Amino acid sequence: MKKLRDRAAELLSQGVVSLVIGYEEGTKRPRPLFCRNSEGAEKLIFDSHCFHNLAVYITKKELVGKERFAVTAPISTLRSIMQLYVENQLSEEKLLVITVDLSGELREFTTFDEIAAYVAQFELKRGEREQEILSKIEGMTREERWKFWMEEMSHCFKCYACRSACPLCYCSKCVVEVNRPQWINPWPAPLANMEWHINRAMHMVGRCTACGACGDACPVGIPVDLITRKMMEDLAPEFGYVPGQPAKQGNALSSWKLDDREQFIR
Amino acid sequence: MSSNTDFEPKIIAFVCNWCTYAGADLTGTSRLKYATNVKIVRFPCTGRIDFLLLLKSFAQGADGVIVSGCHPNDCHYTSGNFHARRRWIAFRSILDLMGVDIRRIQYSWVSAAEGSKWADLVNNTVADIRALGPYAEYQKVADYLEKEGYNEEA
Amino acid sequence: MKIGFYPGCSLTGSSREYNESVVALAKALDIELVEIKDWNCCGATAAHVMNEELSLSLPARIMAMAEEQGLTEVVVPCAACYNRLKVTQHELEDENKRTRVIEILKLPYRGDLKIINVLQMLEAYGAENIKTRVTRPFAHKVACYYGCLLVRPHSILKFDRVEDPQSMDTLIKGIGGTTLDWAFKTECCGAGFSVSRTDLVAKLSGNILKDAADRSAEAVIVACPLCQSNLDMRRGAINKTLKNPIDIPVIYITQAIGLALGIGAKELGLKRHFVTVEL
Amino acid sequence: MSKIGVFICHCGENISATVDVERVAREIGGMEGVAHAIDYKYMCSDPGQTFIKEAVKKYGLDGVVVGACSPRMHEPTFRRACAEAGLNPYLCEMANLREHCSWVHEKSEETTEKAIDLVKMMVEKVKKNKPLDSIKVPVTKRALVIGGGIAGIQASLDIANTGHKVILVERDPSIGGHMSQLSETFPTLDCSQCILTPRMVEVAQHPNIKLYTYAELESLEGFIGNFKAKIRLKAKSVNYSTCTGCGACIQKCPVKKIPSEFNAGLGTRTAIYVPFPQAVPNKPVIDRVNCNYYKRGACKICEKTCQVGSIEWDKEDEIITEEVGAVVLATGFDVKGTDFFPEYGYGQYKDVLTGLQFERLASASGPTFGEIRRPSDGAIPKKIVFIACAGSRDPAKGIPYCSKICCMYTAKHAMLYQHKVHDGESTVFYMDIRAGGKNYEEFVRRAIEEDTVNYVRGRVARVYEKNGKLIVKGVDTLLGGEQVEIEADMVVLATAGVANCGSEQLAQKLHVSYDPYHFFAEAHPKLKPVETNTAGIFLAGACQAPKDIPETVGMASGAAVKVAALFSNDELVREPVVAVVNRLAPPLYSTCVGCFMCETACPYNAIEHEEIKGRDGSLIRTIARVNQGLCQGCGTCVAFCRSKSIDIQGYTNEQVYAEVMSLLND
Repeated sequence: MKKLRDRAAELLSQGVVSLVIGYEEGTKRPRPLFCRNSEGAEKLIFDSHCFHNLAVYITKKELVGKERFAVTAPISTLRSIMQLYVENQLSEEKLLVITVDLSGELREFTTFDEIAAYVAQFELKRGEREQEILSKIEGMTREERWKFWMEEMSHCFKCYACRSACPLCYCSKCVVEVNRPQWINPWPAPLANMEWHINRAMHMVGRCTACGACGDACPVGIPVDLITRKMMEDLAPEFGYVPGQPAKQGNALSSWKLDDREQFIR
Repeated sequence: MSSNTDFEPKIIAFVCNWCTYAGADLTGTSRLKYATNVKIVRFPCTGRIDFLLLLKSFAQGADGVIVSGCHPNDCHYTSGNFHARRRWIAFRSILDLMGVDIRRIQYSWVSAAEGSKWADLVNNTVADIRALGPYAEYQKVADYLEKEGYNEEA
Repeated sequence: MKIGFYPGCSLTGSSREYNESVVALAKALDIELVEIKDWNCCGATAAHVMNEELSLSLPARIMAMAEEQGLTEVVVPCAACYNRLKVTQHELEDENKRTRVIEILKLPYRGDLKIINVLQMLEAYGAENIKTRVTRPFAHKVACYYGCLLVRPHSILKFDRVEDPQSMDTLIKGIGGTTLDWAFKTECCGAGFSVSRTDLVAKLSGNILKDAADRSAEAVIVACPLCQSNLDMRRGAINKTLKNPIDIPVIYITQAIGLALGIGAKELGLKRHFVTVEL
Repeated sequence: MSKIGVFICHCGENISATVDVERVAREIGGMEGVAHAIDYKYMCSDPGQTFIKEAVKKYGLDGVVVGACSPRMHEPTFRRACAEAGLNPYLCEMANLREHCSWVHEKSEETTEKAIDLVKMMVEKVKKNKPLDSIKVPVTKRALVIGGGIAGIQASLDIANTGHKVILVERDPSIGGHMSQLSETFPTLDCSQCILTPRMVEVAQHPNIKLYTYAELESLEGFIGNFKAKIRLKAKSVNYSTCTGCGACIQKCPVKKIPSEFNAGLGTRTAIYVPFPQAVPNKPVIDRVNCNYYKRGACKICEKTCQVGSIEWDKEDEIITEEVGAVVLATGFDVKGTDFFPEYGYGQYKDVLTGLQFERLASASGPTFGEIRRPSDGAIPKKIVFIACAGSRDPAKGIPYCSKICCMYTAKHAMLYQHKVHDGESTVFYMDIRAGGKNYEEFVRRAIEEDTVNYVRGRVARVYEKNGKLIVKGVDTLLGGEQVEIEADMVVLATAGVANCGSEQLAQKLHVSYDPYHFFAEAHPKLKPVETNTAGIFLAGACQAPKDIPETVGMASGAAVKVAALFSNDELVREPVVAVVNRLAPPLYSTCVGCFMCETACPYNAIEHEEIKGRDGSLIRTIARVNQGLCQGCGTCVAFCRSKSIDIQGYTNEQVYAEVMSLLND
């Protein structure tokens, strides 16, 4: 912790970066901290409770400005950073990534290749909550799944917190705001909610890194993160991608293989 | 609910211009008969077909959907159908997770020479959807705003 | 180093010397062979032309037993057994066949066992030890004879070069021997007819021995009990088909290496051959 | 509100027999936005078209829907009629009432209702149609031909003779390709060089052809009519403007044992060399890999020999840029070497040759001056075996296709051998004899009947050497599968024709698709055999698939005609059905966020990076832009774009959405 604070203060005071995005103590759990000077760096913390995905801030131009900045990133954030890089949203010159590894040592990454190599050591596993709900869903009939989601969707009031929390939802104009034509009705209603979430999952194919930020953000507790998570678990092996370790040859949907499955095609 | 025998399913077909649309033209020039339930929407390529259009079809009251294009390696644009195939793999997986009845979307490859395959595809799909009945489940949710009745189980 | 071991019927019957030499060599190279418990016949020679289910179930049972025993890798010295096990494993990648076989066996079968032949075992676990432990360099000019079953079908076995295999040659060179570049490495010895048409065996095996002898080989090296018995036991019949009788011995690769490592001829089973071995 | 005119065609009775056309017109006439709706017996006839033209003017229509046959049939007809009446042709759409309705359904209420729905759908679409202008692309009337074999030579000459400039690029020091290596050609047995060399000279002397030998394509950018080609001129180390081609340097060069490529490895050449005596240009290059000076820094004998001082030791590769409007790929093929065949000895037997090597033995300009002699000991082979289908038609070898030329040249080889070695015995092992072609079958019969070549139908399992002979073990499947063993002096393998080395990389440079065997892929297997999927790039010869000389020449002339047709206009006019990335006022500029996923999805590489810069020149954003010259209008990018920032003209999101919504609104 001390090392992290010292290093952040050093980076800021030496002018290497103009901003360090990290975590500070919050009321219930750590919250994001944006420090622009070495005094602010004193508040920095980094521990296992710091799982809020900070990658969501690094595509916000109004926040990070034009100068170089640093971000302290746990694994989930590192995966998102890799995906953002593949999607041409980040440049190595502008971003300094810092993490604390398992042995408590400070590690700095200046290239995305280094991040990819580091992230590759960590396997993505279902947590207890995910396992519980997903195994419940996996055991349902189709009709039961429809009922389950319809019940869940009836709570959604289209606040789009799931979208705001997702580092990969960086479009300047989201499809729900497109009104010529109005693809998805703007009001909260089960079908429009359902369409929104199906649409969100389709947009995440080959991209979602299963950080869980969307589900975490939902104020009414809809497990929206599990839609993309399950999608990703089902499709990643088939399409040959590893979440957070993206290959440069294109997204799962913008590429194809001659022998892709087609038993469902008559 | 009305019995399935006099239920006439509404089906929309999304087809590519170069293979299936031309194949359906051949069905016509060969005077092969098929059910009137299907209406064709023409696209340059299956690669152009947006998944949201399929969702919209159901929301608007379709009971079934046909998506058809060129056979693998026959695509006029080389790889549009391969992109489409991937998209449908992903789409089916997500719909299935959400509990949408994916049996109501029939994917197919129909070439410009397969006039009779097109007639068979339409007739078979109409029969399949007729057996499944109207997509009331989806309709009920789609009509939510008017009826305000989702949570009151009928 | 610990590795599963499936001897098969030949090694306990007509080819005991192969078994003896494999065991002796493994011991000398610090490889511990764990024999599969309650193993059965692999069904080679007959089953696969008569009944498909039987031909798959017999090897599948052997592999299921090995899996149950917790083995991950099994060495199969007999080329025919090796071939049957590998082919079965390949065939059972088919969902339907696998379900049917499991139904017959009433045993779980995963199909992830690694099946290797003796050459692969020596390459993987013995190469270094052999090099350092040679006490009596094998200074002979020999013809390495691979036969059919060790390399074919290549698409399934994926072992060595199919028309001109090299693995045995490399091992022989490693103990100081010289190998022939000859044309009959993978020609058929007539094993399929070893009982019913001994005249054909004599002719086919004769072709092989003649080419080896013409190119002045001092011995033929093999890694298959059937090849060995045809070339060795049938020598009398073979010689009757040839103008000049041939007296070069036919020995197993394990015996050749064993000799180089200084293992005794008796321990290697060299006394059991029909054609006297003087190397 | 829209003013749409709807015109329902009876098509004689083709539509009206099952569809109540009057009711269709009546009901559609009541639709919102429809200003005029009529039905008529033959809309496509002259009076029918006149109805449309007059209505456009009379009612000031801003959209036209014709309910008739398939748009694949008459869309151009009705669009032209609209254009003649002053309406943008892309505001006209057709509802397919014949092929998709009247012809496939019985006469019934439902059929008429379906027809109404189909017309409604197009009315809703037309409401969202926008006037579009055809895309015009300027054309640079200069062609680039890659490869100087017979395909490239023919294509270059044909294009040049239409009066257009051609740039011909050849990788080797001379043009001529494989054809220059051949001895005689089937089925006439005329000498290959005799018919080829005049063409080579013609290329060199043609005022419209600029020839770059010892050069390779470095990169190609741009699109049809507007390519920019970077060409690497490899350093020849000899100044061609002063070199007289006297050849003195070649005679004095001390490095003499380099296997000659021209002689397929059977002869040797020097380090400073001309590949063959009839080479064009007939001037030497220095092979720097083998030259003593480049290897060890000393020698320079050639420099001392050269009386005009043409040797340029320090010459470096040069990269030049040429602007061209079309490209012809004529990079040819290669043959598998004998080392590809384990069963025939992995290439270790000197007297097992490829067909190409045999051509050199049989050629008067070859290493043996046309005498058939064994490479191992120079003896004349008394028994020779030819194996057709060596590698070809063999899925296990990864070459399942037929190499097409082997049956013919093997017959020719056997014939040439019999003509040269009168007491020789030749045997051909074959799978099938494929002699489709003018006078081809007769030629093979001649080999069998007049020249007594022994044809054995069957494969050869193994070839091995014993006591200086090659033992060929095969089977005669026509005689009950009898085994055949021949003690031969020479074996010639008709090895499979394969894609030329580097063709995969070249295809990737040009964005041309290729098949699993790395042959370049034609745009359509039947109807577009010389086009590629990339507009403006054409194929000639064996780079597309193995083929013989007449076919290659025919294809080269075909490609040349395609180029000439392209060059016959100053501008290229294209359908405006292309994708467009939206542009908005600052500060948004576009809803595109530049993730460039569309870039990998596009089959035509039509997505470019557009940098949006502020007034001070600083980069604000990078967004996608569609190159309208390259875009073919498939719309894959449109369905892929998450923020709906790309749309495709003619099938816009608004149009297709309106269509779908119209179908089920009730």
